[in-house]
Order: sequence, then C-alpha cells, then structure tokens
Amino acid sequence: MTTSLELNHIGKVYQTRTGEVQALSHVHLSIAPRSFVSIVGPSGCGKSTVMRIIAGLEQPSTGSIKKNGANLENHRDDMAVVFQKDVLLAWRSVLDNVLFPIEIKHGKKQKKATVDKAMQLLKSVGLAGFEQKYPHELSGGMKQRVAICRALIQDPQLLLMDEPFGALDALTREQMMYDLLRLSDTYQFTTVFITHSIEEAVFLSDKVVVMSGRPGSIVKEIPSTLSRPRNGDTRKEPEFTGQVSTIRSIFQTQGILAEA
Amino acid sequence: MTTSLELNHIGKVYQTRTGEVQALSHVHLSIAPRSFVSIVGPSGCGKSTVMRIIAGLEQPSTGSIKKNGANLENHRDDMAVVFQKDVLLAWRSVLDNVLFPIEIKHGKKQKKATVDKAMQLLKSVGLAGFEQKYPHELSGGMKQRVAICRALIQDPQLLLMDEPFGALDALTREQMMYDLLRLSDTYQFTTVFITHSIEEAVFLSDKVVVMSGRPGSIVKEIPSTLSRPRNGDTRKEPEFTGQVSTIRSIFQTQGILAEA
Amino acid sequence: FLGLLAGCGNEGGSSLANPTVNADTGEIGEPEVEDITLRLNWRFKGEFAPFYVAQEKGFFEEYGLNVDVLEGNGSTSVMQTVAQGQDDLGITSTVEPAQGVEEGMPITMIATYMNSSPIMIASHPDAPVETPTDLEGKSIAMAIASTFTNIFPRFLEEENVNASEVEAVQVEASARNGLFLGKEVDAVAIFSTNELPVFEKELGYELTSLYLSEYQFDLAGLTVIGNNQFLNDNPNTAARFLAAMDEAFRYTLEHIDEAVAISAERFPDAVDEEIVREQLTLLEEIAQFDSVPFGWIAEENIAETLTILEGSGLISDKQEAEAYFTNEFFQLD
Amino acid sequence: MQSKTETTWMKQAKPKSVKRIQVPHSLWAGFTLIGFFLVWQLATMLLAIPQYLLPSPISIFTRVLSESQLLLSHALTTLAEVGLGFALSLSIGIPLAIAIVYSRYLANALYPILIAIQCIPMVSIAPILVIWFGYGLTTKILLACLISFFPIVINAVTGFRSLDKDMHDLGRSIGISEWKNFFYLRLPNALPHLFGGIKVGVTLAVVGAVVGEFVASERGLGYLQLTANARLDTPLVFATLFTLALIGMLLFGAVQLLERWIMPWYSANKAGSER
Amino acid sequence: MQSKTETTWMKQAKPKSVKRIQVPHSLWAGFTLIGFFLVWQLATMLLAIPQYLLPSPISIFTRVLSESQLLLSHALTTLAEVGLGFALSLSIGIPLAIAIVYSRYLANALYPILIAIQCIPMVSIAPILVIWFGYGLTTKILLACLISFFPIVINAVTGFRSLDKDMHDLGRSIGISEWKNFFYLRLPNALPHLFGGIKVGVTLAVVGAVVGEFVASERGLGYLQLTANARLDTPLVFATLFTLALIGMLLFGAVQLLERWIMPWYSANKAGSER
Ligand SMILES: Nc1ncnc2c1ncn2[C@@H]1O[C@H](COP(=O)(O)OP(=O)(O)OP(=O)(O)O)[C@@H](O)[C@H]1O
Ligand SMILES: Nc1ncnc2c1ncn2[C@@H]1O[C@H](COP(=O)(O)OP(=O)(O)OP(=O)(O)O)[C@@H](O)[C@H]1O
Ligand SMILES: [Mg+2]
Ligand SMILES: [Mg+2]
Repeated sequence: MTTSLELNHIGKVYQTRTGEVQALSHVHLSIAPRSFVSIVGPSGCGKSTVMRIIAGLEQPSTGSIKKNGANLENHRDDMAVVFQKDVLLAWRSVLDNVLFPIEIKHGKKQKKATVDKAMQLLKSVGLAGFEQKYPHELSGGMKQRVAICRALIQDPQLLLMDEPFGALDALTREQMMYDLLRLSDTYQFTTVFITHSIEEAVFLSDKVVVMSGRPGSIVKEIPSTLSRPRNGDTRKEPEFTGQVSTIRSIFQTQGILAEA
Repeated sequence: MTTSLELNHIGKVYQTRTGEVQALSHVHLSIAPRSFVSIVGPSGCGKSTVMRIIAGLEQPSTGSIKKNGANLENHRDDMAVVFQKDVLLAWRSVLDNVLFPIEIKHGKKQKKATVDKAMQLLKSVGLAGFEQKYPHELSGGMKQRVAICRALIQDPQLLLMDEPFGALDALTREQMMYDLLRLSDTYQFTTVFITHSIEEAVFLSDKVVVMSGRPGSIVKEIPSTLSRPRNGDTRKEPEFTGQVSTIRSIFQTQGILAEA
Repeated sequence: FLGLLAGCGNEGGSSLANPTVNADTGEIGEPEVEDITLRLNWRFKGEFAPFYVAQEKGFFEEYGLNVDVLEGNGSTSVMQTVAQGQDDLGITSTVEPAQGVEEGMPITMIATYMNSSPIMIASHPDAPVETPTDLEGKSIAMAIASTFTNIFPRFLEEENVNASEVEAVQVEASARNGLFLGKEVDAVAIFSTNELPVFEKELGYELTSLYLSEYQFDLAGLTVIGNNQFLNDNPNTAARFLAAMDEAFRYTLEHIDEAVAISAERFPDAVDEEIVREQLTLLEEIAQFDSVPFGWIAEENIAETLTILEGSGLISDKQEAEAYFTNEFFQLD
Repeated sequence: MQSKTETTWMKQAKPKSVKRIQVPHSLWAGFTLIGFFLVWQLATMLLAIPQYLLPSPISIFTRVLSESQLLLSHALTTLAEVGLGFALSLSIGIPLAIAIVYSRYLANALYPILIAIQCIPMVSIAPILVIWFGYGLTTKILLACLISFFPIVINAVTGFRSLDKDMHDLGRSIGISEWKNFFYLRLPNALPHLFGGIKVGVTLAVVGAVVGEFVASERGLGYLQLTANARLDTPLVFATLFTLALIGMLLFGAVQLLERWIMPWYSANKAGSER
Repeated sequence: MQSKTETTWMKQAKPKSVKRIQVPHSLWAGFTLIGFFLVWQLATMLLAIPQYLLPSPISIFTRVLSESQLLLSHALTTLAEVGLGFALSLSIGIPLAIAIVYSRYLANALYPILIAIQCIPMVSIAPILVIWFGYGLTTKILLACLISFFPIVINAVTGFRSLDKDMHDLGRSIGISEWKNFFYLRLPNALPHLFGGIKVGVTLAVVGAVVGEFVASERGLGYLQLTANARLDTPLVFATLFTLALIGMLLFGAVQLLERWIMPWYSANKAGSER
C-alpha cells in the first residue's frame, strides 16, 4: 500500500535574527495514494518548506500532517527526497553516492547486491562511465542526476522532488520525465514534485497545486484531465495547453509582470 | 569600450584519478563587443568549462583566448560572473553579499556609497526586505537572485552567467530577463549566457551557440534576426518560433529521445 | 586505587616493635619478609653506590634479604609512596621526614648515612665566598623551593648577613647550574656529594666551598625511612637491612674503585666513573661513624635539624625527637 | 539560533519537552560536578585517605577561601604571563600559518622546527631560556608562547587550506589579490578551525606560564605550588591547582563567548546535533 | 591531484615556471635547515659559547652518531610509551567528543574537568600519578594520554559539529539512526578537524611520555636526558632532544601520510593555494 498524505492547515514561522518570517499560512492539501502531485509557485513562496515539512525535516508551527490517517510526527521510512541543492558526499564516488542510502539502511551486503541496479540507473540518466568519478569531477546537471538516482534507488513509496530537473537541458529533462512516469507507473509510488515549469507540472501530474507568494498558501488545486499514459502527444492535447494557460493566468493575476 | 573575445580552437582535458576526461575539443568562437551570446547544449557538454575558461578560472589545455585582440592569460578586471552554484558567503548578510565585490575591490567607503544601488538592485529582483537576512534564511531561488545582484553591482564590461535563472519561476524569470536586457542596453556590456531554455536563449541573444555532447564542441552558431528591443511581442514573431524550432531540431538530431 | 590511598597506622617511631636478637650469638632473628623494596630519592648518583654494592657483593643475600633498589623522583614523592606502603623503605634527606611526620605520615627515620650535611655554597675562586658575610654584594643561585632556599633567610639572619645585599636567584636546578657555570651569578647552593665534582670537572678548576654544616646548619642527607606498619611487622627484616648496609658502606668506602666499577656496570648510560669516584670520596668525608654502625642517628643531629626547620617556618609543631627517628634496629657490638 | 528545534532529530519525537530540557542543562552539569566532589569527599572520609595524599574537597575549598587573597594575587601574576605569552603566540602563530599556507617551501622548512619545539618538553627548554633570557618575565612569556603556538599554527593551516574551491573562484572572478582573498574568504572560512586551535592553545599557555614559574620565579601560582609542595602543604598545592583550573576555564569560556560572538552565522548553518 | 595548476591564481601568470619550482621544494627546505645549523655552528664558534650552555651542532651530531645505539634503544622505550598513551588518548578522546557533541549536559559537565586537567602542568600531575599508579609503564602511558587528549577532544567536537545542515537533512531523509548518521556523515566530514587535533596530540604525547620518564623511569629518552643533565653532559642532552624531535617528526609525518591516504578527495575540493 502506498501513501496518502493529509496536510491540515499548516503554518510555518521561521525565527530569524531580524524577526519572524511567516513562510506558510494555512496550507491545506491532500495527496491521494499513488498520485503525482506537482507544486508550482513563485520563488520563495514556501514550496521547499512544504516539502521539508512533508519529509519531516521541519516541524510545522501550526497545523498537523497525517499519513494514511495517522498523525505523522516522525520520520517516514518509505520516503526518498531529491533536495533542491544536490547534497552529494564529496568523499564518495558517484556510484557510492547512489548506493549510499542502501548501504546505510541495509548494510554492505545489500549494497553489493544493488550495484547492478545502480549502474542501470546511472546509465539511464546518461552517466554511464562516470561511476567511479568524484562529485567535484561532474558538471552541475550531472550532479543533479546523481542525486535523482540516489533517491530512485531506494524504491520509495513516497518520492519528494524539489526542482529536480532545474539544471538539465530540455532533452535530458524530457527523457527523465518519461523515465519518472514509467517508474511511478511500475512501482506505484506517490510523488510530490516541485517545479518552476508549468508545462512540466501539467504534463506529469494528477494534480497541480498552485501556491501564492509570501506567506505561502494554496491558491488553486488543478486536477488533471489528461489521459494516461502521457507521451509526446500529450503536449498536443487541447487540455494540456488549456491547463498550462490557466495556471499561467493565475500567476499573472498574482504577479507583477513589468516590461522594460 | 567593451570587450570582444576570441576563443581559438580551445581544448580542455581534465586529469582525474580514473584517467583523462576530454571536456572540450576545438571550441572556436568569437564574441563581438556589446553582444549578447547564449550557449545552449546538453548537460555535461562543457558549457561551464567554456565559461570558466573565458573567466580565466581554468586554463585551456590547447588553444588560446584573445581579448580585444591581445592574448589573454590573466584575470579580467572588468568582468563579473554568476556561477552555476550560488556561492554566497554564509557569514555575510544578503546586502553584504551583494556589496562584497565593491568592498573587496574599492574599500569600505565605496561600499557605503553603493548601498543604495544594492538596495535598488535587491528590490528589482524582489528581495526588498531581505537585505539583513543571512543566506541560510533564503530559498533556493532567492539565493540565486542575490548572486545575480552581486554580479550586476560590479558594472561589468563582460558579464558571464551560468544558468542564472535555473531556480526561478516563470514570472520572476521573465521579469529578470527584461531587467537584464534593459541593463545590457543601458550599460552596453558584453554578455555570455548559459541556459537550458532554448526560448530564453533565442529571446535574449544576438547569437545562440549550440554545443554538442562530450567532448564539447560548437555545432552551430545562430545569429539572431529578431529586432530589438525585445518585448512581449518578440515571442510572437515568426522568426522567434523559427529559431527555437531550428535549435530544437539540432538537439533532436544529436540526442536520443526515447519515450516510455 | 582509592583503597591504595588509605593510610596505615599513624604511630611515632618509639613505639615500634623491637627486633629479636639471639643473646648469645648476637644474630638477628629470622626475617619476617625477605623481598623488600628500597626507593631512592633520585636517579643514580655516587652516594647511592653502597646500595648497589650491597646487592652486587651479596651483603643483602648474606642477611637473607632480597632488596629491590629502585630509582625515584625526589624525597617528597618517596615519602608519600613509603607512607602509603607502596614501597617499604625509602631514601630521603632528614628535612622531608621531619615535615612528613608532622603531616601525620606513618614513617620513621631508621638510619642516616651522612652525619654531616653535604649542603654547601660553591663559588668561583675569583669571587670567593668563604664566609657567610662574603655573600654581601654577590648573587647566589639556588634551586627553586629547595631545602636550601627555605632555610637560607634564617641562615643569613643567624650569621648576621644583610639579606638585602644578597641577590638570591631562585631557579630550577639545571638553570641554576647554567647560571653559575656561565658566571651569571657568583655563587651557587649545591650538594658536595653530587654537583661539586661535576662542576669542578666541567670548569677544570677547584671551587671555593662553604659548608653550611660548619655554621650549625647541619641538615643530614641520605636518610633511610621506613613505613611504620612495615617496621612494626618486620623488625628483624629492618634490622637485617641495616646490618647489611653497615657492611656495604664499610666495604664501599674501602673499595671505592670497585664500587665505581659496579656502578658503571649497573648504569652504563648514566655513570661518569671519574665523577662517581669523586662523589664517593666526598661522601667518605661526611659519613663519619666511629664506634657506631654506619647509619647510626645522632639525636642532637635530629634536634638541630628540627630547630632549624622550626626557625625557618618549615614545621610549626615540633614534637620530641623520638617521634621522628629510632635507632632500635641497629645492633651495637 | 532559535531555530534549534529544526536541527535536532531526536527532539522532534517530543517537541513539547524541549522547553523543559532547556533550562536545567547547565544546572545538571553543576550537579554532576557537585556529585563528583561529594564522592571525592566521601572517599577521603570513608577510606580515611590521609591529607598528604589527597586532601578532601572541603579542606581544599576552605583553603581556597581562607587564602583567596594570596591565591588571587599570585593568579594575577600568572594570568598576566599567560595573556602576554598567548598574545605573542597568536601574533607569531597566525602569520606563520599564513606563510606555511602560501609557501610549500616555508612549510617544508618550518614544520621540522615547529615539531621539534613542540616535542621537546617545556621543562627541558625552560632552563636554556632562563640562561638566555634571564629569570624575569620574558622567560615565562616565551614559554607560554612556545607551548601554545603549535596547536594554533596547525589548526590555522588546516583552516586556511579548507576554503572551498568555489569560493576561491568567486574571489578570483572578482579579480582581487590573493591577499584580500585571504582576509575576506580564507580567514572567515577558517574561523571554526582557528577557534579550535585557540581553545587548545590558551589552556596550554597556562601550562607554559606555570612551568616557567617552576623554573624561575618569585611569584605566580607555579611558584606558590612549589613552595607549598616544599612545605608538604598538600591542601595549598591542591588549592593552587584548583585556581589554575579556574583560570583555564575562564580563558576557555572567554574564547567560547568570543567564538559565538564572531561567528553567529555558524551554528545556524551546521547540524550541531544536541545543542 | 594533478589539477593543481587550476587552483593557484598566482601560478597562472607564468604557467611555464610551474615545473621548475616543483622539484626543489623539499630540497630548499633542507638547505634552509642546513643554513640554520650553519649559523648555529658559527655562533658557537665565533661567540665562543661554552659547550655546557649550547653545544655546537657538530658536537651534537657526532654525539648522535657515536651514541646512536644508545639513543635508539632509549628511543624505542619512549616510542612505545607514546604509542600506547596516544592510542589510549584516541580511544578515550573520540568517544568523549561524541558524548559531548550529543549531550549538552555532558558537554557542560565534562568540559570543566577536561580544562582542569589540561591547565595543570603534567609535571604537577606526574608525582600524583606516581603515588597512585606507581613508577611503572602505566604512569607514563597515562601522562602521554592525559596531555594529548584535550586537543583531540576539542578538535573532534568542532569537527563533529561542523556537519552542514543539508547533509544532516540528507541523512534524516533516508531515515537512518543518528548513530549511522554519525559514522557515515559526521565522521568523514570531521576528518580534517580530527587530523588537525591528532597532529597536535601526537606530538604532545611525546612530551607526556618524556615528562613521565623524568618522574619515574629507568629507561627512555627522558631518563637519558635527566642523567646526562646531572653529569652536565650537555651534548648528550641535546642529542637526546634531537632524537625526541626526530621522533616527533616521524609521528607527524606518519599522520600526514595517513591523512592524504584517507582523504584523497579533500584537497581536490579545496583551494589549498600554494601546494
Ligand atoms: N531556515 C530558514 N530560516 C529563515 N527563513 C527561511 C528559512 N528557510 C526558508 N525561509 C524563508 O521561507 C520562505 C520560503 O522558503 P522556501 O525555501 O520554502 O521557498 P521556495 O518556494 O522553495 O522557493 P524557491 O523556489 O526559490 O526555492 C522564504 O521567504 C525564505 O526566506
Ligand atoms: N574539475 C573537473 N575534473 C574532472 N572533470 C571535470 C571537472 N569539471 C568538469 N568536468 C567534466 O567536464 C565535462 C564538462 O563539464 P561542465 O561542467 O563544463 O558541463 P556543463 O556543460 O556545464 O554541464 P551542466 O549543464 O550539467 O552544468 C563533464 O563531463 C565533467 O564531468
Ligand atoms: Mg525551494
Ligand atoms: Mg554547468
């Protein structure tokens, strides 16, 4: 069984030297099992904060979070996170970085048994031949891909991704979107996906959550009417462009778009 | 006078523990004074390496680089860089991070005199009110914007930007594109701009340079036929969509685009 | 280890059990224990040679003892380990046990092999200090916080020396030596049995000496102390030890060359034969025991020590001399 | 600073208890110390450990109180030596570390000498210093300096070398001299290492000054200890040691306060676990 | 490692001279040391410094050579004490540092005691240890341990606390115990700090062992020095000190090699400037 999540009117206040910062206010959201939910919103609106709260890395200041109906305060076992900043371990090779969660959770033996899978994953993101390199020998996008592999190798029930494709070129990005869809289809995990690309969000998701600027809150939830599986043709469906422009217009009504 | 740059058949080989990596081979490129040049290409193709070589942070293994006709081996005074990874100083407030280059180049007094300009810049990227925060109190996109401010405050003759808008949402990104165009128009600096967004590249540039995968080399240079100034209507010009699809097709012929 | 720290009984010397002696043969009764330890108060120096001679020439064995002679680190620490029972017997000067007994340490002096003090003031012959008044206008180096340093003000006072005209330099021992040898100071307080021959050898000329013992400042050195409990339980062993040492001293002073050779063999890394020979010669001068066994403690000697210490403020609560020492373990012929 | 809660994994399980735990932290530590002294007191009483071996805490404390005037005046002497010696140590050690960082040649030439100085006990060096520099203040200052500057140099070198390449590149891209690069990047970046070295160094400086007093002095806690020792006044010896320890804690605490004051940004960026 | 050239800003100006400078680095250092000894030799000769104050390097070296057998055998004794003491120090210091990192309470309770031990000169502690633990090996091992473990603890604590929040979050997101988090993240991340502490600690351990030998021993370089001193055999004293310095350099060098071997990734990520 995979994970259903329930965020109940979550608020988050950061204490800083120069006063409090209200990052989130009344974020209310439910994430169905096996669904793919994307979060879009202006930079600094609190997307990462929502994700960190779901991941249990941050405590909400107000409100609560329920998993499969039960109050969730502690770590989630069956979860994997791709952070906004690729946190690779400088002292481990690419392969060892990918295998890090396995080694740490299941020991050296299981790590050995998982090497093939890791190689496979690395190959699928275009990093074949880079297994023995160290992080500092990689380009920015390569590091991001390693971080994605590190999350996927855990076979999570809940996958949290914070702008995972930000540093990737259009082609690689598209390739990885397809891969991600295939995997979530195969393993039926729940995905929370933060992105700045409205197209990406619409293309991938069962539900797109649009957040407003500080203090972050949810302005609109847009369930997808697009058919599955998604493929090259999905982009050509009128619903696709329709949803994209809906979201764009929500943004436009909120934001200020000034021209020189 | 601003900068004209000439890259002569530059090659770059990285020495690693596990052998040599040929990152660039025969990169030949000239950048006209006051022009805006974008570099696009698959992740890991050597875009950052090219930029680091232009910046003088890396020595080319073969080939040479000329500035205004003279051989260029050392630092470039009139240059500012936005790195792929926002390297903010953890021990300085946002404002002090932005003013860092001024303080370090021209002393405390000049720093004081530049505070207003820095505040202005921060405001223009939507960070008003965050001047006294520390980097760890910012979101990913906010950090990136601080790094951009830090580059712009230097009034460079040559601005090098490595995926500067990667962590920004569509709206902020568009806003910043307009700001950048306005600035480069006002101050007439030369810009080298690395991006993964083909639209962005076409929209901004006088010339788009398309690079191929490892070892990186230039496949095509596409001079822009779009009129200036660029604005909301530019995207609707047929040349715009034409160039975008040209580049996309170049990518497609190189890359492998598999669907689930 | 806290248990180790618990002290033993705290009784004065006079109440110790006496050794049993066969009235006919004069032979001391069977030793209660045979294996005992003797803790010296420093690394090897010439005056310790008799203890090693006793080992090597079999004097201990002759008395049925097996004595482990161990090097140590200063009288205070020797006293503490003896008081605590880690070591059975120890070597100190007379000063520290006098203080220790006052502090309640369960120890007693049972022998002292120098009945005259080796403490002296040496000076370069070109600026000689022959009498205490010669010190006026001169500088003298002394080991910091040493016995000499503590009694020095009283010494000056007793000898009517104007203390304000004497520059007393308190430094650590090797710095003291350096200062004197480099003539940074005029005089130095040392032991005749230890540093004097070393200095003279180094400088190549004889130094002017002033012995404190000649001015009623006779603080004897090379004193054997014992743990009270040990002495009380093993009087025969203690008596046998002293008897063996009597012979060993006699033998050593009669066969200085052999004693030097024995020392050199035992401590190849630490012994300069010439210096040891000289040290033993000087020891002979201040170890005068006529008609009594070597080590016999003269009561007036102890009393004098106590007076000096009291006068110098080193002890405040002087007890009867018998509280500090005993001659009970000597066998008079 | 107040975002503490976020860093602690363990605390998250019971976020309500955070407040309760916070207050008595230092109190508990105090209790532990008191407990320690209590055990010591009981041990000396029950096992009848004689005073000359190990005085009871009460006798030490009463001695500290009754002799507080004496201890304070000697402590001030020692403190002055420590202060001067440590200042000297910093003003030699940091430039030396900079020299070592920037010159492999100097690193190779200086390290052997530094290590030699470090490996030779101060008690061996002290007499030589007395002969060269006299038995005055200089010798003690030099000893405090000599003993404390190795940890400062080593930690400073490690710290200065720990600058991330990215940051160094940033400095280079701005086009500043390596000199400014040092002050604006290397130095702030090295602060955690530096403070580690300073904490070790300042306590060692106390040792150096005291050893100096052992060797040549007429004042100071080292001298007091020696004379007390010569008198077999063990409680006073321990009272002196206690005062020394107090000085050390004061200096250490001062450094720690300074550290928090200079690096307020630091703890917020680090997962200091239980803090 | 071979990408050295990229890190150095200054080198870039004249990339051709890199090769020329590279080779003689350590040679130059050697020359400097030789120069140092030359000056010393000349000073003793020209200023006619008497041997008992400062022997000439030549007389020291000839003594080192002629007594090499003796020095070696005593050095081995000392080395054994250092080794055991330092091993003990590590095996107490690191767990203690972990305890301090994870418990503010322990930090508060332990730091005062640690600082107290650190501030009291070993020469003062040594006699007490002799009383408790006797004149044997234990005392010397304990001294080597006591003197060296403060820098280890302090540096380890600083190091363990220096884990980036991001990395800690990564560990937490994987859902591992803080225990594994420690071994897989905190520990490797703290290595540069740890090695800084170990370098200071190991040289201090030499001092501790020698001080122990001053107080209680019949072998070892400290003993040798003491007896040589008593005979005013100053060249032998200096020969002993020289051997001590040599031991220190050996140990320090070994630690540095170990560091390079364990942290090959480190220097590549850091702008170590001239290296
Ligand atoms: N540790 C912190 N301390 C104080 N304020 C914080 C902290 N982390 C985030 N914030 C603030 O909370 C708000 C939301 O931050 P968050 O990182 O969640 O934004 P985001 O939506 O992920 O933005 P981006 O798209 O730029 O990554 C911001 O205003 C930020 O300044
Ligand atoms: N320091 C280094 N050591 C070894 N190899 C390196 C180093 N830096 C980059 N490389 C290699 O050089 C190639 C180009 O890297 P570069 O960072 O220039 O790519 P990029 O085009 O910027 O990619 P991205 O879009 O992912 O940032 C990659 O294959 C990378 O592995
Ligand atoms: Mg974010
Ligand atoms: Mg890049």
